[in-house]
Amino acid sequence: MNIFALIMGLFAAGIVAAASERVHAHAPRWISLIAFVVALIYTSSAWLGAGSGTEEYARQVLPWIPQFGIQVFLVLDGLSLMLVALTAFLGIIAVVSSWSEISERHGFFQFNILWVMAGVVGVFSAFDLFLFFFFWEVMLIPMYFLIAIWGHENRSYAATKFFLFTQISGLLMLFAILSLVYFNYQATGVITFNYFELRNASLDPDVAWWLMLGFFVAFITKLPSVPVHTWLPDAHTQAPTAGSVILAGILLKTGGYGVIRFAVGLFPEASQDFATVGMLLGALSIVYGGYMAYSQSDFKRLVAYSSVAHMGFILLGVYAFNEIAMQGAVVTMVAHGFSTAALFMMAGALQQRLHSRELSKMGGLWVLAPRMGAMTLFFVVASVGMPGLGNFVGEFLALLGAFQAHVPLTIAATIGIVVAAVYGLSLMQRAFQGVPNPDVGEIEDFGAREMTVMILMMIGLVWLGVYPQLVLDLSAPVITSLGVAGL
Amino acid sequence: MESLFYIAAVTALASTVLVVTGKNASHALIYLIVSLLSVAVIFFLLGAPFAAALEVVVYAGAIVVLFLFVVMMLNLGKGSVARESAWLRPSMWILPCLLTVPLFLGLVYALSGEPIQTAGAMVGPKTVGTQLFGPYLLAVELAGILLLAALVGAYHLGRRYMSERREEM
Amino acid sequence: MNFALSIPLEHVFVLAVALFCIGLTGVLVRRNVMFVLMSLEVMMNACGLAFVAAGARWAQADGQIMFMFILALAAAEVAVALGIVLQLSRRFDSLDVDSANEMHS
Amino acid sequence: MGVLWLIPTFPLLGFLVLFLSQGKLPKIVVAIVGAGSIGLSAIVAVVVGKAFADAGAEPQSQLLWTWMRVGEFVPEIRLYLDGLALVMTGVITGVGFLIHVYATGYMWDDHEEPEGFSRFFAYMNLFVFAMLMLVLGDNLLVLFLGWEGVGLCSYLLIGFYHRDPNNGYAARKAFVVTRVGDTFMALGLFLLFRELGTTEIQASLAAANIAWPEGSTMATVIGLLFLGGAMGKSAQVPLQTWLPDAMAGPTPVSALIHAATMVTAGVYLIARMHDIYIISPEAQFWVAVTGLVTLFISSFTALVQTDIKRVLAFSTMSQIGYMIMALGVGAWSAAVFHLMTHAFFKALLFLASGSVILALHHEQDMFKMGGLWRKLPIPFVSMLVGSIALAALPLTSGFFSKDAIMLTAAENPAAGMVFWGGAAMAAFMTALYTTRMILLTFFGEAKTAAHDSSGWNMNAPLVILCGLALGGGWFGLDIVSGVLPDGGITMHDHFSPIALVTMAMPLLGILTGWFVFGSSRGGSTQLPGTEFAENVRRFWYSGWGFDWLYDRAVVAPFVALARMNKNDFVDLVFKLAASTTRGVHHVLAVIQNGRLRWYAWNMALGLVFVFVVVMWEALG
Repeated sequence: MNIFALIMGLFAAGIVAAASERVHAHAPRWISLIAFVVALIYTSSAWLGAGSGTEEYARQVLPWIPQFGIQVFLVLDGLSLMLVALTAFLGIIAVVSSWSEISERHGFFQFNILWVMAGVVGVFSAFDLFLFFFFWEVMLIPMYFLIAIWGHENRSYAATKFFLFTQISGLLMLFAILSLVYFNYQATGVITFNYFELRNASLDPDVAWWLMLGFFVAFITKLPSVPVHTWLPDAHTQAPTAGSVILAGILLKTGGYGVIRFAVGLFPEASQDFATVGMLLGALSIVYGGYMAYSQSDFKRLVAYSSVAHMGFILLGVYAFNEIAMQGAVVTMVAHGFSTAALFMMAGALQQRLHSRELSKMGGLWVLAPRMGAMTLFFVVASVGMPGLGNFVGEFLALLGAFQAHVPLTIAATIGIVVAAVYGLSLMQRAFQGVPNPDVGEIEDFGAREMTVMILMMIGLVWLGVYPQLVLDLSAPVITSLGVAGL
Repeated sequence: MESLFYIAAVTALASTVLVVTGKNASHALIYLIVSLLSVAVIFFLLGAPFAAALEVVVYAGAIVVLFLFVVMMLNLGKGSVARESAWLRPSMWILPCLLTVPLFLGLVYALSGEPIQTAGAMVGPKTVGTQLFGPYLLAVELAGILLLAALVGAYHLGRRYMSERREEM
Repeated sequence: MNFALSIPLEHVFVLAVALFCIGLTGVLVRRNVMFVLMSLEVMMNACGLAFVAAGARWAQADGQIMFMFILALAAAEVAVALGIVLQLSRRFDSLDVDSANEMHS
Repeated sequence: MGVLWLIPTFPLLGFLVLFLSQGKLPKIVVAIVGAGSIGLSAIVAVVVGKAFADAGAEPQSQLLWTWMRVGEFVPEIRLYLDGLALVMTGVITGVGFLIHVYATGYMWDDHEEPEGFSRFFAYMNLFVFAMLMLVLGDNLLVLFLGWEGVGLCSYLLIGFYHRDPNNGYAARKAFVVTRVGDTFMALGLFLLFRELGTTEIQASLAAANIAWPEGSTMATVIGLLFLGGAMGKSAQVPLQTWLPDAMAGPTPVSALIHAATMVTAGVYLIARMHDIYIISPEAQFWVAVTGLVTLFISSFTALVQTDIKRVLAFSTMSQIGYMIMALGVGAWSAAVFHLMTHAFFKALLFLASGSVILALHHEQDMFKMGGLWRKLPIPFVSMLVGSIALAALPLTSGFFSKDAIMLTAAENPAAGMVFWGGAAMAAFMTALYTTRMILLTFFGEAKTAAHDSSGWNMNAPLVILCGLALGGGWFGLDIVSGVLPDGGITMHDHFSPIALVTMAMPLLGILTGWFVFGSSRGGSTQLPGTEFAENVRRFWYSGWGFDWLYDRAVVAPFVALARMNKNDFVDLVFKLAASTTRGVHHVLAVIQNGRLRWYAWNMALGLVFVFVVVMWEALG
């Protein structure tokens, strides 16, 4: 599989989509849709083409800046492949979810979506730290535009906040990357940004600890974890539907991916020392995110805070340092991609119909739009962690593994699933149940287009919930290679 | 002969004060010429005849005349004197003087030390010229570029002014 | 023929500093741009005087050379500045240095 | 044996059909699919049960697929059938089928939710599926899947009439309170896995017997955590408060979920994990205490309720209290036996009350009923039969099971007389409130006009359940003897003094009831009308103040805290950084004002400053 071509293809599709607006206003979204479908098929074919137990599905090395040991070094291992496939899938969802929402500058909109996704694919497959940082920034700027141009009433505030948080934390990571390269250069006399070589760099433990912290802060800001989560509710609330879907479904996962791949992968010992703090932040995110979600009255903000809670499971799972918990973190990433993307799509659909995200202006919508109600119910239930659906597998594994590592924190995190029930059901109640709000007139229920994507995501979640083995098999070699102890 | 220096110095100071405090631009320019000429005398007395000549020719001759041209073009008449009086309230002098007087005193204090006499030797145009086109050649070139840039800039600014004037007429 | 006198260097410097400070006061006080420019000329001239005096102390040409550069600078400055003055009076019908201020603080 | 998987599959298919058709099927098709799927399951259950009995009651299992494989954590989706599971399956599919049939009549012309017929049966089928997974799963994780699944369906069905926010509140309360219990259970699961390395039920019990000596702390902790799970699901003190509110759901739901099946899941769990409690008598003792406290408290509460369904709800709590206490005192088989008989008579009571409620156009207040026995003969007889079984009059099904429990409790070495005394007191109360309910509902003056519109599909289940409630006690339940440690119902001497007192309690209760409530023919709720009695009545009516306590101790602080922090105080830190920057900007913007002389002045000032510093250095 040619990853470079995939990334460049998405970039190129973005440019073509932007240009095609001159031909027809609706041409960009079709181009974008086709691009993501092709990307999904291409990625899946690589998956299906490889035998089971494959550790690397593709590897590509192209020269870039040889003086500084910088290469275009792209690798798809199981974890990357899974996330790249998820990216392509959610790309489709994002395009469909804003099918009729965007009324101006269609071309540039799809351009941004495609470029974000290209950047994300790059992030998931780059094994050269410089290249990784490059893609990290590439995905940031189109996202900024998505929020700042097509966002809602308070968009520039939200976009700037998003940008600053990510940028400042990215700066920390850049600093950590450069220091790592420098220290490696001092030790070996070779300048390299190669992941595998830097992994073997012998570092002073103190230095490694600080460098790990640089990566850690960058990734938990993206994840996000308490206490650096506050950009997320604003960004989600203000972003257009496609933006929220991408943000929740994919961009947050880059944080989780980064923690696994870089914070833990590059500095296993330092991360071990740091494990309790990581788990603490995870548990804190779970409880605090859930609690904040309950206090919101804005549909999107509520879901955004619930994302914080779900991302806490990732942190908890990764820093429990055992296979079960880490697999839980990985499954949570995928399942959360489905469930939260669907909820944001729902929020977008409601906003399009009601011109509001306030839950107080909803109520009794089930009567008016039973299909929307049923879909929301399904995804709320998924997000509450119902067994048989993907989120449960992830959260259960994370907690089960975490319990082996740290009992009190796991108990605290388990309380989070009670809180999840509180906010999830309260969302359902306030939006869809109760007396129909008299201010809401007739609203259009979901049509075939929306139902198709919703059902796709439902199938995804059920599949993850009853037979997650495919995902587990994909990530197992990666987790083993991290040197995480089995149980 | 030394008294000549002090006379020139006092003249320079007095005329300069009149420049700064004056209300009529043309008069102020005349005082400025006086001041510059006094300084030229001092240059001469310090043994720098070439500098003195340049002071007279370029400063008093060219630059100040340029000022005069502008004053004439802007046609600053009686009204402008009245406006100056309005702009120049006595109280406005306080704050700047609070700054400049200490600066003056400080500088004087800093520069005073054991009394040193100037060499009293003449440094003629020839020496200056050899130096100028020897070690300082690069600086001369740079100064030339600066003047060229100023020329272009002044032309640009002035041309638009003139063309607009012409349209009005 | 030598007209050069031996003058206490200090006195020349005092004169230069005095001229400089008078010029500075002018710059700070005057609102009329013409006077501001004249004051600037005074200040530059004072600097030139200091250089020449210093050159005269050692009977070297360098002081005069520096004076010539200051001269060039003054000429350039005046040329451009007067062009601006013309524009200023044309656009704003005023010679007030602050008349072109569009900042709101 | 190969068809075991069909038992949960039919309800699942029924759910999928009803869910995917989005309510577009005609009602009759919905009814056939909804009830038929459970009927098919019941038939398969009978076939499987017959084969099971013929094969000598050997436990059998069927692997469907491996759920996931992560390191050593390899939970399988495996169905496991033994006597206990078979009894549960029989109750779920059998009673479930009857209730489904009844519901086709009850929900047919539902005026509150006319569009919801299909949705109702979809949820009901999903519930039966989940419940079957709960009892058939051979892995605690599969059990947990069912456990959460039934909780979800319970939530959905309590909130079925979703237009009324109160129902939504009741539904959420049920879900959240049981979730608290589920959290305990999940923690128990984590601990069990950590200690024993497996979550397979049979394997872990076997491992526990080897790994832990008697009285082991680990067994106690796990036992208590599972007890916490059971408390939530089975509405035991202190997690019982959701059950009365759960009556907001349609009556067949109350019959199926909140009487016959789901609420007994806790009993099933403890019975299933009995080895743990045998290892740890301490945990078992607390099980008994939980049951005793619940049955005692709720039987008093039931006495003063005015809503017929709430009476039955508290009665259910109290009867489950009996079961839990039975488990606690080691009457394992008796507990399961009571679970079964209770499913019969309580389902009967709920369905009969449902007929009454429907006939009175959704009137549930007993004080607005009265004199109905002539107009509603079948519900009346059903109610009567259910009541005598509930009150455990001799030779009814309830008698056999409850008697076995109480007599075993009396023999408990730790606190036998306390357990027996409390249970006997509650038995008295049970008879008392049952009498009150019958008298208020069916005798006295008619206060609301009744229209009996129930068809055969509502009456037939009542009749069948009448038969089961009366004769269910003769089943004897030998089938569980191989599973549970006490080897079946212990036979007691029915003529010992304690047994006679036990037997007399219900009769005494009925007589007292007749005396107290019969004289006024249901005219008064009051016990002797002093102020103290009124306070007691109010205290009992509120369910001994648990709701009041939780509202103030948990709900109100949480909500207040949530309101207070809506804008996320963490954000203040970042906002502070932003506002500081903005403040500095404003200050600096004042300096940059475009006034040339101001700039010049500052330059001069800087010059002086630098000069002063230089001088200072030079001189100093």
